Amino acid sequence: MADDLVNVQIDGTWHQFPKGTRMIEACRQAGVEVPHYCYHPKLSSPGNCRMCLVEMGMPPRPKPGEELARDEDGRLPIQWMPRPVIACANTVSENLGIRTESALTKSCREGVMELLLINHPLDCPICDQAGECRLQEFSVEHGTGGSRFREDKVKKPKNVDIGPRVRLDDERCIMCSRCIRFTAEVADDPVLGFTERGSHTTLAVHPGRRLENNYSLNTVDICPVGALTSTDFRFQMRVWFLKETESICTGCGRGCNTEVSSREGSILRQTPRENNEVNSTWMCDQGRLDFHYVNSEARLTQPLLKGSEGHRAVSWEIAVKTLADKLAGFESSKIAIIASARLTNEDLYLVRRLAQQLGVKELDVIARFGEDDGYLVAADRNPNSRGAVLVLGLDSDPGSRISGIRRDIESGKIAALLAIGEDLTSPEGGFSPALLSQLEFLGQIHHTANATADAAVVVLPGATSFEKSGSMVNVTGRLQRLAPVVPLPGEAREDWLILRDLLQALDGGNGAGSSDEVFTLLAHEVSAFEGRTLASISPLGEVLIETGETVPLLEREKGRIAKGEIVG
Amino acid sequence: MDFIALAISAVKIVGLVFLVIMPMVAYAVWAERRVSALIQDRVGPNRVGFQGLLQPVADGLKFILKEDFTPKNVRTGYYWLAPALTMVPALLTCAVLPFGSQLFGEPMVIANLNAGPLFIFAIASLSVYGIVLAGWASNSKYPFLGGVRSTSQMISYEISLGLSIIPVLMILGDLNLGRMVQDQSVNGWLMLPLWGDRFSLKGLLLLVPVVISFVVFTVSMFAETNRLPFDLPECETELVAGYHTEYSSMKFALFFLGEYAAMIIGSGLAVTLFFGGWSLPFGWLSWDGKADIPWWQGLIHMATFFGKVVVFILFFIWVRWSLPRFRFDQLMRLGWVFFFEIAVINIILTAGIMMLVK
Amino acid sequence: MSNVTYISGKEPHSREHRLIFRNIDRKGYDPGLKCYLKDGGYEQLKKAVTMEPKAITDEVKAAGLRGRGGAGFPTGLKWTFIPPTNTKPVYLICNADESEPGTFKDRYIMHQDPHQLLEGMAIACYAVGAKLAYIYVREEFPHAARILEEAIAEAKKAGFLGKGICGSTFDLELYVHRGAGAYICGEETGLIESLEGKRPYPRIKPPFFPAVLGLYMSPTIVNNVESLCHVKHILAMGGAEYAKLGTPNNTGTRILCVSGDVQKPGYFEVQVGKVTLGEVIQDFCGGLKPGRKLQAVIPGGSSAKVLRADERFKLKRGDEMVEIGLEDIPMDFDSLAACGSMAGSGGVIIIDDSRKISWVLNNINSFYAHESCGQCTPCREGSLWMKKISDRIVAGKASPDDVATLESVANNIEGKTICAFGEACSWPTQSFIRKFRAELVADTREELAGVPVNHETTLAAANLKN
Amino acid sequence: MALVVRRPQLKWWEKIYLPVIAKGLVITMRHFIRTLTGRTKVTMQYPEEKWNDQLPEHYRGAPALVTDEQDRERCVACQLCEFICPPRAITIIPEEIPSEDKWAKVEKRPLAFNIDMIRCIYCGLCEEVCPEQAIFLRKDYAITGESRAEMVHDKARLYEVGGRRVGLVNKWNDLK
Repeated sequence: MADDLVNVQIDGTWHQFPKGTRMIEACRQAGVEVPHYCYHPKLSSPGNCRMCLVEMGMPPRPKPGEELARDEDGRLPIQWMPRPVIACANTVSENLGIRTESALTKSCREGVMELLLINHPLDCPICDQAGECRLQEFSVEHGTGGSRFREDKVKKPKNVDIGPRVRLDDERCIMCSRCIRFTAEVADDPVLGFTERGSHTTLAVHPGRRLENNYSLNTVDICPVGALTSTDFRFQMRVWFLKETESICTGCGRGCNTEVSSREGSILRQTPRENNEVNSTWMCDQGRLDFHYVNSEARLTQPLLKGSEGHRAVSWEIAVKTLADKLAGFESSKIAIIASARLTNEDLYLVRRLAQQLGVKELDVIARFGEDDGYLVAADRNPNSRGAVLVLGLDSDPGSRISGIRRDIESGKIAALLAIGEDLTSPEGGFSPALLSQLEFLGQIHHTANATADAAVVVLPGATSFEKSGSMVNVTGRLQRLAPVVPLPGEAREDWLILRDLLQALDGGNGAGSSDEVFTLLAHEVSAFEGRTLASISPLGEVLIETGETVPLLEREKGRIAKGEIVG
Repeated sequence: MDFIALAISAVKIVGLVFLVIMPMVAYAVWAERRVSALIQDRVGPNRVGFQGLLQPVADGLKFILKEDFTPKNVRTGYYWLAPALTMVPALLTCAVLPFGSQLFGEPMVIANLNAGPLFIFAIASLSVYGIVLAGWASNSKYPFLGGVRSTSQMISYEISLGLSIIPVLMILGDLNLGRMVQDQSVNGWLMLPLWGDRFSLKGLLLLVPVVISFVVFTVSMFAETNRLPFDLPECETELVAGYHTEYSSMKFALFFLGEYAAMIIGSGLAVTLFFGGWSLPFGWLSWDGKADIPWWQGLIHMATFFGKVVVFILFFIWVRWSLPRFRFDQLMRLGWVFFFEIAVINIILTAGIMMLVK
Repeated sequence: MSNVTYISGKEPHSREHRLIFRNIDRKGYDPGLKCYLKDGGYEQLKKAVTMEPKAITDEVKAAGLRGRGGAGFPTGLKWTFIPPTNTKPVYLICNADESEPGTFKDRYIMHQDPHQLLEGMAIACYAVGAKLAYIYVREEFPHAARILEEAIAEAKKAGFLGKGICGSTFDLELYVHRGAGAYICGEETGLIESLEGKRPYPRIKPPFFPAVLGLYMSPTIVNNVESLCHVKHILAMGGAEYAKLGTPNNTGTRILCVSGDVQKPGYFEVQVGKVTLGEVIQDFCGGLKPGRKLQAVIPGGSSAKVLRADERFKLKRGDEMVEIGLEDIPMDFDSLAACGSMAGSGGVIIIDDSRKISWVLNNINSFYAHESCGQCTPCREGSLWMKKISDRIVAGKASPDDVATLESVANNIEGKTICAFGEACSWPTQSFIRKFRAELVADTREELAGVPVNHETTLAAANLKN
Repeated sequence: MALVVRRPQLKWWEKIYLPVIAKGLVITMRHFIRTLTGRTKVTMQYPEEKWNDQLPEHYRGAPALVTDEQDRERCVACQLCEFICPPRAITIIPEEIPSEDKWAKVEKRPLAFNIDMIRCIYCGLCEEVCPEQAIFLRKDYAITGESRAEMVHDKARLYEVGGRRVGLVNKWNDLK
């Protein structure tokens, strides 16, 4: 391995890097940030922004017969090249020198910054990118501060509708072509391109096409300026007010790592977080925008009890007590519990304990399947099916007992049903309101009002995945953490807390005090989780079980890294 | 006593207390604020009514409407009693003050006692109970300290106060305040004996002890009424608000009223003893108490009395906004080491003059 | 040679040495194959296919042929850059995107003597092992494209192209590709991108050296029309013999395209370095217009640095340095480079004292602002900025500060771009300002210093005064 | 080293204090008379009299929004003032300007712009930070209301107070 390492001098200090490392990455690893716009490790390097120009030097070519003198460390002298080179596309070689702070480098950066800014509208007060804009940042770090540009700026189209979720402002575009490369290389939907030339170069969608693939919002993430903005997040909030919480997406079994931005208790956007084992740096639009229901009007905020005049709000004590009493009043063989594979492992563990306590055999989750899109969206649309199988100890595929439960309700074999985190009347659930009305007792724990709740005697308001802490297992068997982003509305509670109280009401024992404690109990009982704690799960998750599944997008990315097209 | 006499007394009481003393208290407060403002180059309350003359009404309304709460750990009974105990003695003392000569044949005094000054001192010294009680019942350290200070201060200065007027009594030879005024009306005032009998060598010689007497009396009066520079029982820099820290609303107002009422009575006493009460100077419209006088003359006498009182009150205010507060030890020292001795010596001096000079 | 007669009025100058242009404006000559064969055409191809490819490359190397497109890179050396381990197909592209202002030689070859080019290309393809070659013709030459296509069809019919050329096993398919009209397509990687059907964005080097990763990521040789024609003549004369033409290291003949303020502008094929700039102006072009004085010369196409008429240059003659004037500069690659300019594409532009320097500079800047491809930042933004500043200088709305700004913008472009366009557009500005600063400053107005010029800032300034 | 404070050695007539007391009384009496006769200038009779005429150009009164000479809202809801505001008195909800609007090119404006005048400390940082010269501290300094809600100035109120401001940058000139 050591043979593959080369010695590189960066700003006077010698480092070792594997041969073939890009200079920009070498500098990054050495703790020196080289400013750049067009370069993105997951995309090809066209080297067109010219921001990463650095001074480079190599040992001089010896004249025939001449031997270059080495210093005491065995290094050859470095002859600095008069012209700067781009750090993003050039790779390091033995005895290479890089200067990122030299006068030449500085003048290059100043010059490029000035040129980038002359035709860029300085409408930062309006632009949504302000605060996370590379142009702003580098202008402060590397710019001159003043402008010598006294001419009129080039006018280009503004507020262009290029797709349902992305808006384009051409005047702000600095032609880094990241979005073009993303749509062509990663999303395989090359609809973006440049038209016109010179200063009038304009980003545009191909005539008759629109940027509407399911990964279009990633272009917004990678756009270093405010040219591409999300229609959904546009003008909602300045980014410096946002509080970022690291969590995972629960839209499907992939469990893409996310960063959820919120302000004062409401979620405003969700962006992907880099995890090269799960989602690279990308995320699908569908999952990304799937948070609006959290602020919905239909959220359940109080425990409800059905009386003769419909549901009325009651205290938690009464609601939990009623639910416990009702369930305890049935023979265990007449009770069924339908949990959800959208619940966390901790929730599911307490469901398992509840089933044990009540002696319930009819226990299952509702399965959801769609199509694997060949990128990130997994066929399994439940975020925690793997976890459900492991934690609930299901002996068959998740969802396979649901039709049996339906039949048993019809025949009257099952008289009481507790639905946790699922609307049974949903297409995937397949229970009709008429069928539910045949039950003697129906209880529900869910975060949003639904038809099942209408039929339920006891309705307990639970939490969405943005409001609870816990863990989930994705389709590739990776254990990942969920973090609470916003506080719960009204009196709603985290599901594990509701289930704990219910268990306590049934067995009178002491329950766990936090989801961490629930996880510890789970780790004692379920072998796959043994020796782990909730707090010890790395922010990027860790492999829990081997499922043999791969992520198509990551496989392609690995291929491109191997070919040297991208850095990865 | 027959019914008519009783009714007349009642009219006098009500008239004096509610038509004169109370409004005077109210306007003393207004004057206090206006004068202090003028002294300090400000304007003072001028917003409610013409020149702010309705300010006292607004203040009173405010006091009545304010929440009247009783702190949790006070001795409720005493706590409630204390304000009344400061208010009542102050008002009681006005019973013996001759606030006029005669009106429609009726002497303008509520109770024409033959031991007027003694009665006043006896009653006035009761007001210390209100303050002590307030300080103690509040169950709070600052009021308590204020109460303790007040007690020692008032007891101390009562001595010099009492002793200071003995020369006056010796000169006038009477304890009936009404007759003391009549005497001054005819023979010249004690402080300014510029006409009549007292305008003689003996009278002028006696002026020396009388002036000393007046100074000691006035200073002691300041101390007795807890006014600056002797307001140590309620000095806000040390004790928040002293004995009435825990009081609010009308109860606080009663302390306030009591203080100002005491000030008015004190002024009245000083006027009566040293400046001829209701009498005009130079024997104008003098009255020896024998024959009846026309009603207009009585009214002029009454106006004269209250005019003098007002001047005194203004003097009180003037002093308050001019002088800094004493330290407590200085206060006690002044009372015991100087005024007490001065008053005693003054008595001897008076006696000597009276004995030696014919 | 004596049997060659030219259209009257188009006779070559006595000091010309016509190789490539032998048939241009020749009386009775047409672009057809028959005419070409009559004149000894395709003989060299017939000879070449019997030779070892390496032998041809060696001949070209021995001839010391330098590329006539602009950079002057040795052609033979370029051919050897194809990796010996290469397994991918090799392509040869004829760069017929002649778009440098001041240059007009390739169009004559294509219009009047297309078979000469085809023969040269076929020999070159044989030498580098290419079985597929393209002629990239610029959009503005529709006739050339048509003539070349007809010629290819004729040659193919006659067996000079296609399968088994001249009875050998050498196969060659030749296609004409028409560009869409962009200066940047003359840049070899831009040309390759364009040929691939993309926007002609020049590629970054490294790693995209055409000889390694060229067209379709395969080794590709890109040569100028004139360079390829020379191959035929090198083979005919033999490399060593060819090298005797011209001066050492600047061998052969080259075509000078003289334009501008001379009596008789036109093309002249001369031995490289055998004539001086003064001779070109005085002898070949009949001198300046009456009563005019020479002001400046751009010796190698618009992107070459300008030379001032009264400038003095230091040149190496033998072993000693001599100081010479503009008139005495020999028209060869090395001498012009030593004088701080370049031989470029051979387009000599003569500027007399009737021209305002600011107007000349603005003209050049306008061209480059229009032609910048817009890929990389410095040239995209800088070229238009330079144009806008020089616009103002011409319009008399600039201040002396603007000249300094203009220079620093050019400095910010030079050497910082992906392709040579950065230099092409910054060199004229840099050299004009360096050599004609006084003239440029004379067109500016001192009182305009700091006065905003655009509409928005004017408005802002007006408000500021309120 | 302890510092010895030298106490003044008072004469006997100084010790009885009466002369100084009298002196003090004279001083206060002089003030009293001077004020009473109007020779001393007293406090302004607020609110009958106000400062408006005497206020300096840079006075920091109530913050308000201004429109430009074409009655466009200058504010583009950049929320910098909300960010900088030390007592967090400012709340802005941005919105997109509908495409049919005359000023659609500006793209963004405040849907709601509230300044809680109970919180406002008149520091002027909002004016300082505003990149659009949309918020200015006006001369209004008597901001009163009968309820807390009334003390929250909404957008309409802010424009009413601010009015129209002609000219672009009065902010950085010498006076302001």
